[in-house]
Amino acid sequence: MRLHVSLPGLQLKNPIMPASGCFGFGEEFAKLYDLSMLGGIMIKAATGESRFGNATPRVAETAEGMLNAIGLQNPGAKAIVSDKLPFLSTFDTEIIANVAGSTPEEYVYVAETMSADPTVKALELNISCPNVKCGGMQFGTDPVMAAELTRLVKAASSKPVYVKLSPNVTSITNMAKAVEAAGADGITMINTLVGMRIDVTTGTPILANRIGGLSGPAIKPVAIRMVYEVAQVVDIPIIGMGGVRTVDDVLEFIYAGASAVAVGTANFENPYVCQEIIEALPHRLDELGIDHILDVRGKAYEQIVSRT
Amino acid sequence: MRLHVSLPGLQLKNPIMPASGCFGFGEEFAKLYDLSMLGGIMIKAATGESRFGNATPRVAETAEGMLNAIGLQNPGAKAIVSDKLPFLSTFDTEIIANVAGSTPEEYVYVAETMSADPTVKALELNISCPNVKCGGMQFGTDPVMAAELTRLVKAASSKPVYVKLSPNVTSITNMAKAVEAAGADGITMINTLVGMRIDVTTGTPILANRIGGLSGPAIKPVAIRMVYEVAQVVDIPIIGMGGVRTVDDVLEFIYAGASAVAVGTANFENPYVCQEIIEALPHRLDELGIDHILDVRGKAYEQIVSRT
Amino acid sequence: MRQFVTVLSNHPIAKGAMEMKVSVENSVIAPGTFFHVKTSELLRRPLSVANVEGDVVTFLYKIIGKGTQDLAERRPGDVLDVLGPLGNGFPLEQTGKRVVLVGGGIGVPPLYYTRRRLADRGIETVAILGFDTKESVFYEEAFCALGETIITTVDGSYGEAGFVTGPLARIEADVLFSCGPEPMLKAVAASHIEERYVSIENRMGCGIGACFACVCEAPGGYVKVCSDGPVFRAEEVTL
Amino acid sequence: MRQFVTVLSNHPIAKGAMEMKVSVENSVIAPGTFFHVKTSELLRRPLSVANVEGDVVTFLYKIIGKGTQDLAERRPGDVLDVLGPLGNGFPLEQTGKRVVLVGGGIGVPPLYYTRRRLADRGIETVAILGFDTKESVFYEEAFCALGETIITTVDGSYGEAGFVTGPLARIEADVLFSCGPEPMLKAVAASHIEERYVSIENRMGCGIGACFACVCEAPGGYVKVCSDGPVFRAEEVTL
Ligand SMILES: Cc1cc2nc3c(=O)[nH]c(=O)nc-3n(C[C@H](O)[C@H](O)[C@H](O)COP(=O)(O)OP(=O)(O)OC[C@H]3O[C@@H](n4cnc5c(N)ncnc54)[C@H](O)[C@@H]3O)c2cc1C
Ligand SMILES: Cc1cc2nc3c(=O)[nH]c(=O)nc-3n(C[C@H](O)[C@H](O)[C@H](O)COP(=O)(O)OP(=O)(O)OC[C@H]3O[C@@H](n4cnc5c(N)ncnc54)[C@H](O)[C@@H]3O)c2cc1C
Ligand SMILES: Cc1cc2nc3c(=O)[nH]c(=O)nc-3n(C[C@H](O)[C@H](O)[C@H](O)COP(=O)(O)O)c2cc1C
Ligand SMILES: Cc1cc2nc3c(=O)[nH]c(=O)nc-3n(C[C@H](O)[C@H](O)[C@H](O)COP(=O)(O)O)c2cc1C
Ligand code: FES
Ligand code: FES
Repeated sequence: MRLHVSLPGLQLKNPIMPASGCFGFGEEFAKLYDLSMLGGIMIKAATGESRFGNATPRVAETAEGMLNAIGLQNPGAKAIVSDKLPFLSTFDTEIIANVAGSTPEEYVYVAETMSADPTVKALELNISCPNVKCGGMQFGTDPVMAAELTRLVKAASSKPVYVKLSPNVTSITNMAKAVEAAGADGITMINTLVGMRIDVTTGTPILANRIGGLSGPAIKPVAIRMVYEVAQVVDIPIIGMGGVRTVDDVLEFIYAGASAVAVGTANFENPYVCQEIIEALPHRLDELGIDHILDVRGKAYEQIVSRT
Repeated sequence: MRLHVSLPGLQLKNPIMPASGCFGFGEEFAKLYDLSMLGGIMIKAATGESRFGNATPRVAETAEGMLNAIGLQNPGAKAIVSDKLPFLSTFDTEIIANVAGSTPEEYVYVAETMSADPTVKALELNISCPNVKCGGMQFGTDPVMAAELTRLVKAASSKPVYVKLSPNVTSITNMAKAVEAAGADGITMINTLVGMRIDVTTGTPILANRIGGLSGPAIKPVAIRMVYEVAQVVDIPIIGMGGVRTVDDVLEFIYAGASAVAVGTANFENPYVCQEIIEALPHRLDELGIDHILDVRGKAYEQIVSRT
Repeated sequence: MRQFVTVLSNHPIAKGAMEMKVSVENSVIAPGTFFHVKTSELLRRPLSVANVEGDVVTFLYKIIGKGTQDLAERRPGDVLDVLGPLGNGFPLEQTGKRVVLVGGGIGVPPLYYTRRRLADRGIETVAILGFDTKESVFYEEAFCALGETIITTVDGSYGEAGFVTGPLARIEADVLFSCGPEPMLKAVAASHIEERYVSIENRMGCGIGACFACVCEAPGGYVKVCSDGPVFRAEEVTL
Repeated sequence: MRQFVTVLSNHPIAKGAMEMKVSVENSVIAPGTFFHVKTSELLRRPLSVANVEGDVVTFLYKIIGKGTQDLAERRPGDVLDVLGPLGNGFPLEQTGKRVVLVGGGIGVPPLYYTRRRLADRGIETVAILGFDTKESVFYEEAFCALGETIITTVDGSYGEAGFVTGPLARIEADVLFSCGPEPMLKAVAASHIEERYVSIENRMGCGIGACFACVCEAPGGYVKVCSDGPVFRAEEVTL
């Protein structure tokens, strides 16, 4: 029970879940370990219709990070419900559906479709994907548009809605306050930073899409800072992510103010990483003298406040 | 001559210079190699009066990056002119003075003081330092304030003014266009991303200042993307920086649209890095079949345009 | 799936090319499959199985960037974190047919193990191996020991001058197995051989089918190179 | 200034502590100075000179995080990129005086070389070395060979129980040289010994005085630990 976390719509047996887009719909990882050990699973983004995504190359490596421009490849909301959720429903873990689109109407349709399935316990509103021409990130960089979309999706969804914030903004706290005021049940953060690499032997960008989303350990300091800032100005829970690869990274996010943590890129480096972190957590809590993991939530700013 | 770059106020014998804050006022590095080999030197930020800066710890390491919160420690503009510039004037290299402050008046005073010295060939207007309570970054995240400050400093300076942009903004192109319209002679970019690390054994931020500026290879993809975007919308030259450590990193920035490149954090890893890059450049240009280094400036977007 | 394997040997075999032998747990490995190898870098590096002898797997690799450079610095006794074997392999059920193996540069490795396994089944093969230049040729003797082997070099410094497509035009065979750079695959996929298989090298993320990084267009959709491939019938993919 | 030095040996000497010997170019090295060592990590790691014999420098280090973990994996023959020697050292001109050396944990290493050099000059010394527990004690014999040596452990499992300040209170000496964690330095800086020197361990960036990362408050300003120190008179710094 010292790892159990209760969030709107979600009873997480532990606060660890794979991040959207880094775990597909669980099928491949289910061959490696029992998905029932996970606190939850954030499945790959769903759009209204199936999408092929961007041209390849779609990934490029950077120093302790990677760029991706997958472009929301997915079979479409209906097909996910019919072909992917039945398999996921066989595991004792909480499924969070990532909702994407190009227009508000598409978002609403996907939110309705996904939230209607009993396997889905909450939605993650993806207003922050940098890899698609229309939709995605512009909703996530303007507080007014983000709030409007949150309101629409919230009205269309029968399940709690977590809004996924983009770090590519001047004020992350303004974005967070806007979606909280619009009714978001929680926040997930951060999505990827927009980045680029150029191949100097050809002079052209490595990604076919030219720009892509930067993820992995390289961005963790930015993610921690943003969670730390947002946790102090909103009252809804935060699922933190960005560069998590070890049990201490998880604790860093909790100290910064997150209530749960998602693991993305690290699944590529080590497909057993979520399992390993979950197994290591109780031991590490013992070492640090922490009883329940959420006992230290937000302690990084609370301690500072009392320190000064 | 294949490395010579001519920019407003600056005749660079090569496009490589240490970045501000990572090379002090050159005294320490002068013991390691002849500073006259450098294209230029961006000296540590100057403020109106001497500043002690932030409490320690001031640096923390991250995955392929570092956080710093030095806090603009410097002896003050007057003392820099009298105590630091005479030494720098003995080298055959172009000195760029980094100008900081808390108020517009302080910026103007520093710009006047620094630009009046003949050793200083250009100013770098630092509106993007994340590590000081007032001044610094708020000027660098609001296009209107940035433009206003640029105008004031431009009027006060007898030398060309390069404005240093913060990457912590939603639209880097809006910032760039604003300072260009306000009279900036060039742009230097990027300053550090705002980040944080928490020590999980104590639960408190590692930096005494809590947040700090993230630099080093980890941020290069963000820097390249921003230079690439800005180069396509402004007509003034860009000095690119962020994570440069190798000769190929330099070329990546030039391909993205920069006309010269600054090296920051890498000087800590290898204090000879600028010298080594300068020595390696002609050889690498040969390998890649490039005559003059600026022949490939901006080719990453020009080729794309012609490719589609 | 994940194994910590011990490096037995690791040494240069041609200009910029290395041979590494590691001892694995499970040596039931189909030719054409690959391992996803952890190096000093964040993402794993896919390397084809170039040979299997007992519980010893051989990788042949070219030093390209940081990941393969790091591999080149491993010494006997070092432990390597690998995932695999991954993907499908070349179809070995070719009894009575003649198979031409066409490899270019770092596409050569999987063809060696494939040829050995075809030879075990008594299937007749001919190999065409393309390299840049004389110094980059590797494993020629090993290939020759298994049948007719034609070497081409782009600069003509060894074997036939030009590309693998030169000799391929005059070969009579029923089936083609190919691995190499995309332009080569394109060319051989359009060749006169009736049944053509290509092994594709795309940049990968997960290597197990979960991230959609490695996709390749296919008539009416796409395929994932890591889990649907890396070996495909030429008609199955749009190169 | 920068040297590529060869690792001669590298092995554990106590719980979590290692001794590494490297051969350097220039062995004119003052005790109390340090090298800034490149590891797998971005920033260099400062390590004190623990001994110099001929052209062989000894480092004694505790495995703390990734940088020192990486160092612990180096083997004889490996080459290490180091900058140094950097900083000033302890003042050895103490003829006729009695010097007490007070070290805590990873502050012990520079005091060994310092004691050797003082012994060469015939200066009488007494050493107080503080450790956490019995298993973390290192170099006791080496220190004993040079004079009176008092060991303390926090948990009392070896030597005197408690902190170095216990035995220090009863020592008579003219000069104190000290290196260790900040609370210890604070305590010894306030001790009864007349002339007190402390060697400070701050997080560093450049290590050569250019970045202002390592500063320490001082009456009327600040000092840079890397280039003005790491050794200071206790009055020179505000601990
Ligand atoms: C299924 C498969 C089998 C392979 N088998 C072999 C083999 O047996 N021998 C061999 O030498 N090489 C093989 N390769 C290519 C090998 O994976 C790359 O050369 C290697 O990843 C380069 O890594 P690097 O760090 O040295 O280069 P870098 O260029 O620094 O790598 C940067 C990134 O690009 C990726 N990348 C670069 N080149 C390739 C490439 N050609 N294919 C896929 N990804 C690439 C890397 O994996 C990494 O993510 C194979 C590739 C695939 C997909
Ligand atoms: C002048 C000087 C001399 C030193 N001499 C020795 C010695 O002889 N033996 C020894 O074991 N240790 C010594 N230290 C401490 C040693 O530098 C640190 O233990 C080491 O840097 C830790 O690196 P890490 O990657 O293992 O730990 P991490 O905690 O992962 O390091 C993260 C960052 O914090 C810095 N850091 C962590 N602990 C310290 C510390 N105590 N002091 C300074 N920076 C730190 C690291 O350099 C790095 O930048 C000395 C420090 C200084 C300043
Ligand atoms: C290959 C890849 C695909 C991704 N796809 C999605 C997606 O479909 N929807 C989404 O909201 N985030 C997506 N992300 C972002 C991640 O969920 C996560 O927010 C980000 O990668 C930061 O976490 P990390 O550093 O642990 O990877 C993707 C990331 C990667 C690397
Ligand atoms: C220790 C440190 C101090 C810095 N001080 C300044 C400064 O005084 N003024 C400034 O404009 N930028 C300062 N910077 C930012 C650098 O000039 C540079 O923009 C940034 O570090 C990105 O480049 P890099 O990744 O090569 O370090 C500082 C950076 C570091 C690491
Ligand atoms: S590499 Fe992830 S799906 Fe193939
Ligand atoms: S570490 Fe840079 S000034 Fe001391």
